[in-house]
Amino acid sequence: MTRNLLLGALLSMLVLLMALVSFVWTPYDHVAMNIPAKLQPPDAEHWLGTDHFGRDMFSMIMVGARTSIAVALVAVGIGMLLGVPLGLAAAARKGSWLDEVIMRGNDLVFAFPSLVIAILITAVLGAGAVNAIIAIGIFNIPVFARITRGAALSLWERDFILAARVAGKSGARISFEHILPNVMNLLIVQGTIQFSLGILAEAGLSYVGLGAQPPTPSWGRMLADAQTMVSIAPHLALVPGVAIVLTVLGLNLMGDGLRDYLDPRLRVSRA
Amino acid sequence: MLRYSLKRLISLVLSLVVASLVIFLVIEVAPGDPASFMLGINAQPDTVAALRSELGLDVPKWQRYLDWAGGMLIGDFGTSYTYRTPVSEMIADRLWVSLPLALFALTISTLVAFPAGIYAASRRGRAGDAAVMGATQLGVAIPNFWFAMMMVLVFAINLRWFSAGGFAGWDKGILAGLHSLTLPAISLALPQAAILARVMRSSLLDILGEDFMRTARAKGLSRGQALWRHGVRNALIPVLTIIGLQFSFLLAGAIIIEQVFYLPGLGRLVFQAISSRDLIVVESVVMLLVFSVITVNFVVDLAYALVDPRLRRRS
Amino acid sequence: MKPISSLAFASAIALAASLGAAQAQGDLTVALQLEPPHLDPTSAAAGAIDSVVYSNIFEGLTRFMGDGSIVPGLAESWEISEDGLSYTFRLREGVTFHDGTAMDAEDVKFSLDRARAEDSVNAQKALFEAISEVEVVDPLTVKLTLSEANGLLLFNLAWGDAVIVAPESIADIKTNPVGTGAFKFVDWVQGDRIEIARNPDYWGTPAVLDTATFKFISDPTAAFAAVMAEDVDVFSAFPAPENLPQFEADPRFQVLVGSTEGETILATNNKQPPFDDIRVRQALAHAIDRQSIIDGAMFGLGIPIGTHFAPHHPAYVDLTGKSGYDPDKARALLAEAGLADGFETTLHLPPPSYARRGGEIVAAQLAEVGIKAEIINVEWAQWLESVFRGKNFGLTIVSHTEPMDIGIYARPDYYFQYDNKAFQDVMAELNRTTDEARRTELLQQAQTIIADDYVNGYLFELAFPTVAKVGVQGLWLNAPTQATDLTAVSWAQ
Amino acid sequence: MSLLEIDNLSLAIGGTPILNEVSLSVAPGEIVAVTGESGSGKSMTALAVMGLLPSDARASGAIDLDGADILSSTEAEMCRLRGSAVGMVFQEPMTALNPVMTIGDQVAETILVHKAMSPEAARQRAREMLDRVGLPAGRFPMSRYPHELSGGQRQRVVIAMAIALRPKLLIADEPTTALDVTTQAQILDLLKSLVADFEMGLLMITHDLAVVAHLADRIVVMRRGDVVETGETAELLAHMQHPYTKMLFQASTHKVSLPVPPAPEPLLQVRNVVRDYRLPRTRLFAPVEHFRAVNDVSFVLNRGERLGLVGESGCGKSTLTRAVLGLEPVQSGAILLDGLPVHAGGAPDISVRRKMQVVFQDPFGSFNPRHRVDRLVTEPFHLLDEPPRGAARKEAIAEALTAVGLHPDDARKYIHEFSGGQRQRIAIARALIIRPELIVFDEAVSALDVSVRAQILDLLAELCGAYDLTYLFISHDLSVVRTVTDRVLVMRAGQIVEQGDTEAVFQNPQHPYTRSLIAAAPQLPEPALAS
Repeated sequence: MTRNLLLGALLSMLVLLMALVSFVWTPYDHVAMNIPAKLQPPDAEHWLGTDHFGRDMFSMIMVGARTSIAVALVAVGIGMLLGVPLGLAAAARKGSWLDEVIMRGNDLVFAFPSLVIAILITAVLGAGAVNAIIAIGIFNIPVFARITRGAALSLWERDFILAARVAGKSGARISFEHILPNVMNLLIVQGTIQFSLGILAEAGLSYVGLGAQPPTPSWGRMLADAQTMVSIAPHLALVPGVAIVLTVLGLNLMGDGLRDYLDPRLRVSRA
Repeated sequence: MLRYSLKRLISLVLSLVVASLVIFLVIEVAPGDPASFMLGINAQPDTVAALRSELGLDVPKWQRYLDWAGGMLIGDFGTSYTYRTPVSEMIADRLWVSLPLALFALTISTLVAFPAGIYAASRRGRAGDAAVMGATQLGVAIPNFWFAMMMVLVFAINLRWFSAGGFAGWDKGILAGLHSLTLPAISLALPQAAILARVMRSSLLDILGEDFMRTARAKGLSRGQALWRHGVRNALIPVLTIIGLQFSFLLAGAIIIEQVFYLPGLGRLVFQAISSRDLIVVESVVMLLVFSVITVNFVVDLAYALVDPRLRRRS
Repeated sequence: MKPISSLAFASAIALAASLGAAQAQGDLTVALQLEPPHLDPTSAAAGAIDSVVYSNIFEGLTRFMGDGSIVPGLAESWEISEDGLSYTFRLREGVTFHDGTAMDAEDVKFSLDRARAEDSVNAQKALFEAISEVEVVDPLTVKLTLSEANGLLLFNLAWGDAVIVAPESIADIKTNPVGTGAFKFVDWVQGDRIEIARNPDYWGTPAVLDTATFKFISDPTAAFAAVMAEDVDVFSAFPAPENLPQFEADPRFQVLVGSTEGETILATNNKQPPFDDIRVRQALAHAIDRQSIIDGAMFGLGIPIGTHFAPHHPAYVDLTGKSGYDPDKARALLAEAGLADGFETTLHLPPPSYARRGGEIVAAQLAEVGIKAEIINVEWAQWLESVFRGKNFGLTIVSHTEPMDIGIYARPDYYFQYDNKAFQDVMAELNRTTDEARRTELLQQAQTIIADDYVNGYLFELAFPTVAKVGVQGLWLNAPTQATDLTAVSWAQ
Repeated sequence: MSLLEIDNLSLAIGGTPILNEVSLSVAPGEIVAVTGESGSGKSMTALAVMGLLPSDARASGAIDLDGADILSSTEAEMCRLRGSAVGMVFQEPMTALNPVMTIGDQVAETILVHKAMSPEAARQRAREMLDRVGLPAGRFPMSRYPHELSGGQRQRVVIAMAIALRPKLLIADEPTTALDVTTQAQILDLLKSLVADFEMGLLMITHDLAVVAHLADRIVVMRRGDVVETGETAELLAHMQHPYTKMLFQASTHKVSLPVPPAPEPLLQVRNVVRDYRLPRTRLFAPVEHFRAVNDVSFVLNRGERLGLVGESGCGKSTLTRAVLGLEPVQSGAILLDGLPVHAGGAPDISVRRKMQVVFQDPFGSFNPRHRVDRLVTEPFHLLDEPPRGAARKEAIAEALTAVGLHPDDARKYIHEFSGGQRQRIAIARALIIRPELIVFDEAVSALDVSVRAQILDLLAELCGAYDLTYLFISHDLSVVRTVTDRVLVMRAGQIVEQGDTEAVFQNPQHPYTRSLIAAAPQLPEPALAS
């Protein structure tokens, strides 16, 4: 299973590296158009070919990785930042009105069709990376709230929490001092998974034209731009598609690997 | 259980009220006006005003909310601003595509995922497990709209086994209808099947570690018998939750797939309605979807009780 | 929706067996990109309505032909008074609506009065502004009195917004259109298709096709797939020009590339600084390379224009030379206007690919001369609200598809806010003029004024590509108005 | 002729040796007990006989079950043997049954899976078996689900399942460990009678010597994978040879001597305490019903006194403990520590909290696994107005650790580096570090092996001498309470049914419940104690 972790980490690192390198170097300027040289298949000059405006696909994929990672990362960050405290609070006040409100609110957000809401958000706020982040982030909140609450509830039953309560510590203090560190593993794993889902969601949103706006490259929009040209220039659809698949695959493998690696049950059996 | 039901009912109603308010507010603040959209760029202001009053858009927002929400209670969703037909009729028409599509996709994903998940769990750590898990990883990672594009290319354009899209209509017969839903259903089912297979597997593996599985083995059941008779049913509980979530997702989440296969489904209706600012249609469909998710969750809860006797209550 | 019966199931097997069999040659499936919201052409701007009903179901007193000429429609002939203030139309005899009722002068009066009424919701109400009275002289004669002479009246009456409808069927017109055309409305499966069938009682040359089906395929990829899979026979206004070479190379298909009335322009907010400075607008014009936009965004489809006028029109003057691609000159002009370091503005792009793709190229080209145009993709509803009505924009790309619409430059409150008395005078005179030669002269004058003022960036005339199976004949090549006239379409034997 | 013959069985799991040349035998109708502390390999021996070892286990030697060679049998052959030739009963009745299957089906399945009878006959037999294990048809129809039964009843179902096909050998792995004493006695009686009736061999795995002493014909003592001693029960108890066996027996009956308590002066006063829980409504508008977990309980704990609280599961002792700790409010009555209420409602009252500390049962769950020992032990410093810092803090930690028999260097270690007994010492160190007036021991030695338990009890006695401890000692284990308390409370169904000086109560119980409790508790025979 560490093989998964390794492979996943490797893939993820590769994508991350590509994104980071793109800040200082890309083979070509990713926005420079050269319309006479459009739709060229991969060759020595353009490693991944050129798009319908004659832009270098490899450079666009590199910068696009930046967009994907930034959007997904911030969206997951929003989800964690808001969801985890909500989950902790709900667990700390299990059964109270606060718990009830948080959990029903969660259910409600879950009940909304996410893509429709994303489209609505962009209809209200306009299309753009920031609004894509908001749309994806909103649906990450209940995911983290729920998973945090679930894990926290079982921790609240543990004796060391009772000991802390006997020591007179407040719910908030116990939550941050004892519960949070112990759900961190779980959150890291879930964060990885949500991150990969975020990348997919960003691709889906840009595909319908709601993500980052041109000229900022985005893998999903590259796919959307490519779709009518699949039969004349297949690399246009294959390159961003494979980029998405590999990135998501890498993150998922890493998440799975981390889960196995960090699973306390497995650790106990190893010890 | 009853107290629980009552509590759930109250929170369900409250949820719906909150949902309707949120939906209404979000949609109403979206810039754009259905009347202007209908009349285009050459329309004169008095014409737009005339249309606005014809559509009932000139009354205060809160009153329109009350009319809409009140109407929904008696099953009247109002009249579409652009199509000028009752929204309920439009939704009903689209449901005849979206509902079968969702069910079809769910059937496919279940039929693929259950055996795959059970097989993988029974061969944990071996080549078969690795193969299934690898396939599911790929299934989760492939964007379904991309997969749909590729399927159209292969099966509709090159092999011509299926039409590239569109919906034959049920009046042409069930087979014709299913035939035109096959590719969309498969592309929708792919990621769902992958997720479901993974949940099935991990849920089964959890169950395999339970004491009663060892009890079953001690009775003389073989590994396979124990898995089937004692494992699968217990493993179904988390799987059901996922199926419930997936169904709602399939009902609403097919927007892109409906676009690729130009199917007259709910997703495309919403998409069109948003772009034409047919607010009442958007509001009603989103409300319906929210309602269906909440209802499906409720049904899933009931289904738990079928699977798990601990949740049934003896009278 | 009909319930599924076991009978339907039996027929499903029969149908499955016949799947793939050759289609009856009296039937045609036409794909359109946009589905009409409803089927009343007189109460909405949506071109999609005309695309289905114009000429097929509804007819007006006059009508467009495929070449753009205006010919008699339901009016057999007309007389125009000397002062041009009174038009007397003679209606054809024996014309009936699809419901069997006769079409007479009362119906004409009803239709025109309805369109001009106070509470009219006609999207092109301005077409009827000149009409002050509609009189029924006798059942087959109608007299229109004008408040001022209007050289365009016959043209105006040919629009889809001026078709003749009957008071008997007006209530249900949006879902069950009853007209006088060569086809009758049969069925509409919303979101999917509209079916029409030949009208056996048609007054003129009957349609050749027995039935026709309009299918609505908005997604360009799906459009390509549908044609390739031969799910549709004709795709009118095919949305992805990049696919056309493939169809051309395929012996199964024919590709017709005609022209539309759509002048695609980089509309500029003439009141918003720095665009209120003509040097800046001129710099814009020189910064843009039309041909690379046509090549890059439209894959070569489209004719470069240098002013707001259709190149296929007899009165067209080629003014593209006034705004040739010259980035150095553009930079110099900007420097002259005190903007040597460039400036930032917004570029609002509505959904069609000419705008979205063209916009990306325009933005890139503007960046070359130092103008940072932030791309803002918007839906039509937003575009109407913020750009068109709110005038809250710097630049936008849009195709003005109405025929003969140079008159919009005479409206100072129009969204690009061009206000030039000289131009307005030319237009006023044009409206009063019926003499063709003088009209041409005035039109050419108008074209030159707006080109000299660099009101907007003039990009290209939108093309009208149609993909059809080999054997389909009688389709319109051009699109003088939005229509899919099937009355003369047939399959070659 | 023995029924089961284990000969030189060695076992390694994933390369780690578990069993080392274990040999033992069981004859028909004979009860053989395998006993030893955790890690002795007794359970693995049982699983080896069932052929249910983990997949990475490697075994050598021989296991002969009624002529069948277990180790060389194929999986299919083992499936035929399991359930028909050998049945097994497990430790945890709460989870040993499939929750979604009726008890009737589960018992009948044993028969059906071996195709021994027609479905009707199988159900008939299942019914008979349930009757036989004491679940009569009237109260326990076959359509019952496991969750509707108590732990003892479930264990009976497991036993019915195991004996449904009248196997020649029954293996019982800690069958009563999870049960209350009175239930334990009943299950042991049942097993004994079944062995007699069916002429079965019974291989009983248990850590509890007292249980074994009265039940087994022969005893096998194991330690770290070795059989250290084996013999007829009476013979073995009378003449223990191996030092480990002796140590084990002594630890089981370990006694400590406590210093004499000072003159009575009330520290903790519990007055007429009532604690109710809401029950779920059975009908929509039915009035809310309550379950009274603690019913009008009053007692006093004097300064310097060691008070015991005993009772079976569900008697309300946990609820009472939580109330005393101030973790939950009470409906009526008062709990005063040094004159101040322990639960003031809302925010905790620091001044009361600092006078009271607690040691929990589970040595694995009592500590935050992410903190080091120094941080864990000093958690109560939070209660002090001016907690020691720097060197003072270090010194306090060192002192507390030394007091409980650990080394000051242990302060920088993580909790997973310690054994169960060491963790309990750390828990005591944590409780001691702010010198509270009262320590609550909540089943503090219940999860420990006997030898470790004896050490912890010694430590307690030692600390009583050194620090003049006052404590409330809650336990279900009568023998432990008997030795570490001065006074004892006996609780049943939310009420204190008897209280008094510990020795007096044990010698001369007044309440019938106390009597039955003491009677049911298994005890080692006197000869063993004598030696």
